Amino acid sequence: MSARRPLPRWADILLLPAINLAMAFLISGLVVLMIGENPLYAVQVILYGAFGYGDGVGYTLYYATNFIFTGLAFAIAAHAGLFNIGGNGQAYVAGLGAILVALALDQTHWLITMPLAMIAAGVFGGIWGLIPGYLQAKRGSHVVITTIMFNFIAAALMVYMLNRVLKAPNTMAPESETLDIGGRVPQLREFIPFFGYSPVNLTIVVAIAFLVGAYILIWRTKLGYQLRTLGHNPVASRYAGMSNSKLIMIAMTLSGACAGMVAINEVLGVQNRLVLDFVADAGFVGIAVALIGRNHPIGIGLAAVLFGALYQGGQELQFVIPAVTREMIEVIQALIILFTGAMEGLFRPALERGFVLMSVEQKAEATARATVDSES
Amino acid sequence: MDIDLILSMANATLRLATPLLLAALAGLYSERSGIFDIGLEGKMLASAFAAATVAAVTGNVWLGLLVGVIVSILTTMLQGFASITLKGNQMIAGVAVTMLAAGMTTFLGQTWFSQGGRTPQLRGDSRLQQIDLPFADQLAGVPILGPIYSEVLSGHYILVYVAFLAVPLTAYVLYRTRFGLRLRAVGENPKAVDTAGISVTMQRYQAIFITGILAGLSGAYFSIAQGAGFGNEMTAGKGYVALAALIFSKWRPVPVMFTCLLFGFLDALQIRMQNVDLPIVGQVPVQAVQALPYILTVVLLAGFIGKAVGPRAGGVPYVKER
Amino acid sequence: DPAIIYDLGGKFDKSFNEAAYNGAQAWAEETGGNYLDFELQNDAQREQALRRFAGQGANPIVMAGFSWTAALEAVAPEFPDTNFVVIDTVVDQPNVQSILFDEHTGSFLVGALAAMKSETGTVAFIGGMDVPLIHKFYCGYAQGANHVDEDINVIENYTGTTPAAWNDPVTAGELTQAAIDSGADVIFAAAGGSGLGVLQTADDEGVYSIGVDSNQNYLHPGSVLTSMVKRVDTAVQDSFNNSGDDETFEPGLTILGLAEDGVGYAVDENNESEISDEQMSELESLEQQIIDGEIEVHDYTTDSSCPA
Amino acid sequence: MSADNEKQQRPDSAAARPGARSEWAIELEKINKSFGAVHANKDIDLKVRRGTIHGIVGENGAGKSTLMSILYGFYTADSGTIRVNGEPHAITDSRHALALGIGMVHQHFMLVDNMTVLDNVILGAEDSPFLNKTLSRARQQLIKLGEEYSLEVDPDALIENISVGQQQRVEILKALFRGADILILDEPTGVLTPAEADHLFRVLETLRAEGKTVILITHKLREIMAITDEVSVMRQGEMVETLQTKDTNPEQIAELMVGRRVLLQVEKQPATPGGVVLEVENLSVRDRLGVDRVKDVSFSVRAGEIVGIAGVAGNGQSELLEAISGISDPHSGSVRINGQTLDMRGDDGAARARRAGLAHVPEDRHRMGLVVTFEEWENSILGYETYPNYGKGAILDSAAAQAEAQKRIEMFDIRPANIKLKTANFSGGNQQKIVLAREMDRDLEVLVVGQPTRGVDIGAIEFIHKQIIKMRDAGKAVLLVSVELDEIRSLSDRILVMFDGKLVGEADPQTASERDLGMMMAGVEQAEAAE
Ligand SMILES: Nc1ncnc2c1ncn2[C@@H]1O[C@H](COP(=O)(O)OP(=O)(O)OP(=O)(O)O)[C@@H](O)[C@H]1O
Ligand SMILES: Nc1ncnc2c1ncn2[C@@H]1O[C@H](COP(=O)(O)OP(=O)(O)OP(=O)(O)O)[C@@H](O)[C@H]1O
Ligand SMILES: [Mg+2]
Ligand SMILES: [Mg+2]
Repeated sequence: MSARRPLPRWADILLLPAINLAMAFLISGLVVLMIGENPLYAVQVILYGAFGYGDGVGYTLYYATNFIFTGLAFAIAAHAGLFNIGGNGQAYVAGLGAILVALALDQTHWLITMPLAMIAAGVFGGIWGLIPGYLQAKRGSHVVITTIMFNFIAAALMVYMLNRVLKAPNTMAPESETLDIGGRVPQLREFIPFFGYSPVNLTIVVAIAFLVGAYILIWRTKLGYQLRTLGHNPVASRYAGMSNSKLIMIAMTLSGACAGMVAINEVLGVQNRLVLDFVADAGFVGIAVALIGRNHPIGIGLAAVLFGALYQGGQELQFVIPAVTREMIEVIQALIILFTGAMEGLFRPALERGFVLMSVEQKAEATARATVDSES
Repeated sequence: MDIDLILSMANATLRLATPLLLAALAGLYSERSGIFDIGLEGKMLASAFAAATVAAVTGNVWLGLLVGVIVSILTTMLQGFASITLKGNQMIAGVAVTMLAAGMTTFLGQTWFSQGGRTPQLRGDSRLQQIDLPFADQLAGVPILGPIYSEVLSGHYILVYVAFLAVPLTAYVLYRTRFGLRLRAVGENPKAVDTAGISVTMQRYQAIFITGILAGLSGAYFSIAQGAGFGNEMTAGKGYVALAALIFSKWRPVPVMFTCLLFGFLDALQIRMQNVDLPIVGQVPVQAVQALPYILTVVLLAGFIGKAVGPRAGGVPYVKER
Repeated sequence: DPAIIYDLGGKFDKSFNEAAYNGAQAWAEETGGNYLDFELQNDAQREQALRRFAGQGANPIVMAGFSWTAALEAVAPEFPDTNFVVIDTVVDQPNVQSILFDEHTGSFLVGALAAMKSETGTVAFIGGMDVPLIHKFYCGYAQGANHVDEDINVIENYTGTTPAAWNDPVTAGELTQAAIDSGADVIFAAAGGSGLGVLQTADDEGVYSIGVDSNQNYLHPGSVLTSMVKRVDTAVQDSFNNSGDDETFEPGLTILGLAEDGVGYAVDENNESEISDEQMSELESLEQQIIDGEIEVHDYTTDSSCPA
Repeated sequence: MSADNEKQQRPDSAAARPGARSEWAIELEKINKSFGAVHANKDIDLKVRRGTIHGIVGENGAGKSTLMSILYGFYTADSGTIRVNGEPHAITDSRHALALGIGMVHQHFMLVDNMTVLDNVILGAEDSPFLNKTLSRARQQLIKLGEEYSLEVDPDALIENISVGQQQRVEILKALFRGADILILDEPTGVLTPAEADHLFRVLETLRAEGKTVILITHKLREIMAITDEVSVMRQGEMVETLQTKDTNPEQIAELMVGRRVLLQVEKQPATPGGVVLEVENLSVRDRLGVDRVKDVSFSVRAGEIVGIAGVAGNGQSELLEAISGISDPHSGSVRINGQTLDMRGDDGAARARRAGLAHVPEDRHRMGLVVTFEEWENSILGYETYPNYGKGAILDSAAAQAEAQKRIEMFDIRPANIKLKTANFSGGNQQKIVLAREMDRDLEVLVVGQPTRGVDIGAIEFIHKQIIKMRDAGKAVLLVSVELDEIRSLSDRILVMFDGKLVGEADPQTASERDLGMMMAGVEQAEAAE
């Protein structure tokens, strides 16, 4: 009897990903072996580096902050059936908005600067998402192309801005003036010494708020309902009287604005100035984060921490085992995406059969007991 | 606008269009069969690295090319296994394969050659040579056509000619052969293919096999033809531009060629417009010039191409039983 | 032990990071000592890496790259007993030595040589990205070329605007091809890893190229006219030797120019045949005039403008 | 002639031997099939006599399509045995079934819309790697088959450009082209006009006369009685009974299917129309290709009457519906509800139409009326999600929505009664009920209904018809579009006939004969007028 039952929820959500993760680390182990180092030790170092001490945890969370924003950005668009791979560009351009406001207000107080900078970043990032959205909605231009193009355009724009417009005079580096204290988002370490010197800052609170907000938006609001309808069946949404073109534009704007928050974490939170390529591909990682998190805020939160841990743990690994290079870290990350994301089905059939067998046996036992009881 | 500049532009256009064309055609086979492929970049990197490595070690460029293609095929098959057999998410598969290739190439390169992931520079027979078409010199004298033939068409790497021959070939395969018929069908309505007694899985694997070959050629072009040796991430995002070209041309072979030529031309233009005094506007910031190809692409797309609707079954794994 | 931290380009960027690495290696071979090093993945790791090495008691800690200012200003005061050496930017702290190079004068000389060798009256410059430091190279190069031949045409190109710009030999090659098509017969590459594409294409097309940072003459003997060497390697090596010990450590600003052999043009068996004796002597006299201050080479980064 | 030898035979040769060994073309024993938790087929036994037309009936979700898909090798059974012409076979895939001479016309056509008829026919049956030869051969054979069975279609037309009737011909030709001598048709007439249906039956009779075997799944007992020799009844995944058609009657079959007595003909009081509610004036609709689909159509519907629009599929009814309900911009003309003109600009006209009191049950529930990946309760607010009953502000009050959905599930007897179930897992009839419940259960002015009973079982049909009449009696204006002529005739108080985008005539359901209507629908009326 080849009949298979779907897995119990807990197995689907916890067991399967766990197995896949283990698998990914196993393969990564081989890579580590190649350079004659001990894989188990490597894993140990990664885990320690990511969660073992205050600074490590802080860095893990700092990276996770970025990935939450870019992951959510991708997910929001995805729920509306749009594949926004422009997260990099949207976050990058948002940096412009953030720095302009922050530079203007850095003599005031962060309580004034931060919210306004968030709005500015949201607007700049949002516009960078809205344009592709508009072109999709009214001209049918495929967002995948337009967002790819807008990533390149953003890069060019920012190089120009940083070299010709915003560049601070007394430095060779193409970067803006440094923000005064009033333009900086407070570091968590100021309240929680545990975090040592790590750059994790109040932006992470915003990120968590965004996770909750996104959940509410997508599953608890009427707009969210409409976006999901468009995403699942654009003909039905049109029949229902939703304006597909408007929804497309709204989704892309929200998505871009969300990605834009990376700028708050980096510019106001960590660098305290605008530097070249500060996004460092967080937008790209966000795609993986969202896909592995199945576009659900909880999943995205967890995936973001996972990737944050890999970044920080990987860095630890480089220090402890100098033979390990940053490319190996990249390989390990890729393997994790592969196994937990693309190949998540690898062990499903086996598991399902396992569960069927179990249940069958249990039934058998049960009936056996039952009959025994009845006899006695 | 003098004749030399025109010839030089035409030349550059062909050179720059070639890797895009090969990659876009690669994507065409995959996506026409219903497998979205944002892993082109990864395959190209893998092949570029493998080709350069083998060429450097054996000193035989053809062996390099072969191995490059094989490695690209293997990479494609890994991606295919995830998205066809395991019915995994095709986008994640693409992203993963790309990251894997980016990391692996540099890592292995560093372990083997310890030049920061670069392979040794290729010289002589370890690198493809530009080939002159027959009678290039004799015909050079002929007015107009002469220069075009001898200066523009002649004297390119073999892969350039392969790429442009692949276009009519692909068109023929797609519209005139059994394989092509089934390929188009399986990307539109796999159920119809299945009920017609054809294995959807096999059909898709065959398609991405070709994808592997073409992506491999495209990648090798970077490291053993246009360039001389592999450098980290040397495909510099061309895989994504190729994907854009594919969508731009609505997944049709001949338009793909023209789109890639257009992109190549825009890039060649950009290169020649940097820090040049333009009529009216004068000197524009170099960054504006560098962004020009991308801006023009968007404008053209929005202005003239309109809505691109991909293969209907694209992106979704084929599952019979819910 | 001494420690070196490379910038985002990575240890093997065929540019100044690699030069720094070579310096460290040379030191290790010379003294048999060993050193710590680290490759950054992102800007957030700058302070992290500094603290880590300082915490481990590494001394001195050398870092290459113009982006270190903020991180070092934050960390240096925390470790008053550690000596820091930063290359390509200035950090004003008691325990920091800042090393700058006169890229413009070195570039001036290779520009002059380029003009001497050029038959077409057109030479080219291909930079990685349009950033101030690279402009400094360009500006010196252009001045040198103009000095020799005032109506020479200098083509100025940049590879790209993304980090890939430093690792894109193919595009760099195309830029070179374009420059050659529009008449350039000497091309100066200041583009990190992309520069390889410039040297390669120049060789393929049988024109001269000029390498940068480390001596790249050996890459294409006879085609690479010379290399504008920037002795980051010796700077690192010296720092490793001296800066660890407060006796020999020289905090404050150090400028390495022609006089100090901090910058210059490389001549070796690979290219000596290409440079005639009179050209050689003319170069040497130019060099002397610059050192003596008779020739004033403008530094782009002082006012973000270029006379040439 | 041994079994394996038989397997090696090309289908044509299998076809070439009529009246061979066993009297049974198909014998199924103890077939079981489960989809996850759904047990779609339970120990099914079925014997189909060679050279007969064998009907299969059953409620939506009874397992008919599943059983046939197993026979056709699309699904593989969890257990059970299949005999074809007396020989046991483990049919692993459709290729195998085809090789055994089994062809199937699926409930949802298996055609590639953007390819030509010819391409679709040869797909999978190409006889060389290069198409030219195959194509020319297939073209001749297609024309030959077309004449032989009067199934003419333009071989070079794109599937997306031909009517569903034509598409079905293509499906049948596909089977014949592959030399099928056992032909399965799954609800073939669901989308056909009576005329097309009668034509189809003549084709099936010819096939039977040639000794071919036909298995026909349908919800229309009239068809069962008309042409089948035997009929098998399924209910909830089980085979209830197989009867000789001549010894049974529709009432008996219906009762076997549903498990209770069913009213097969609608009963309603004469209408008591009130004032005009819906007015359509000089409405013209132009599609994206610039072709006029609806040409200057004007009519009105009064409160408390059902106006039926009859017509052969593809004569503009769909476009008319979409324009009236605000889904697409009409090219010219206007639609008024209670005198208020609908604003149809933008791509959200449907919302304004709804607010004006127009409820719309679309022709195609899968494509348009539902988001099948949503849970049932989510679909029961589609189009009304912004209404205050589901929360005043931006927040969606899912509790309220779910309570309402629960109420409707009981009111409309939707099964399974589980508002959290994925809509795709409801059977056709129940999905239709979900849409009806959503659109009817509110205070509305006009109800616009397209193909309300397409692909729906008789139990549900009875229910749906009752509901529509209830709406009328509640004083609503009802506009009914259907290709089912007897549905139109039994429900409507007035019939308008549509042909080639124009309204070509009006008829009184009491007096007008099926024949006159058929004439009008074929545009004959016009032809005469023209002379
Ligand atoms: N691919 C599938 N995956 C999961 N469940 C399915 C699938 N196909 C059918 N089912 C379920 O199996 C049962 C039988 O479906 P089937 O289509 O055979 O019914 P049917 O008799 O053809 O109904 P209808 O008259 O509406 O066509 C239904 O409950 C249906 O929801
Ligand atoms: N069913 C749909 N699915 C996806 N996108 C759609 C759909 N309908 C419309 N759109 C998007 O909205 C854009 C404009 O809508 P469309 O032109 O189809 O209707 P419209 O009524 O003409 O809209 P408008 O009048 O505002 O221009 C289309 O180009 C398309 O991108
Ligand atoms: Mg069915
Ligand atoms: Mg409209």
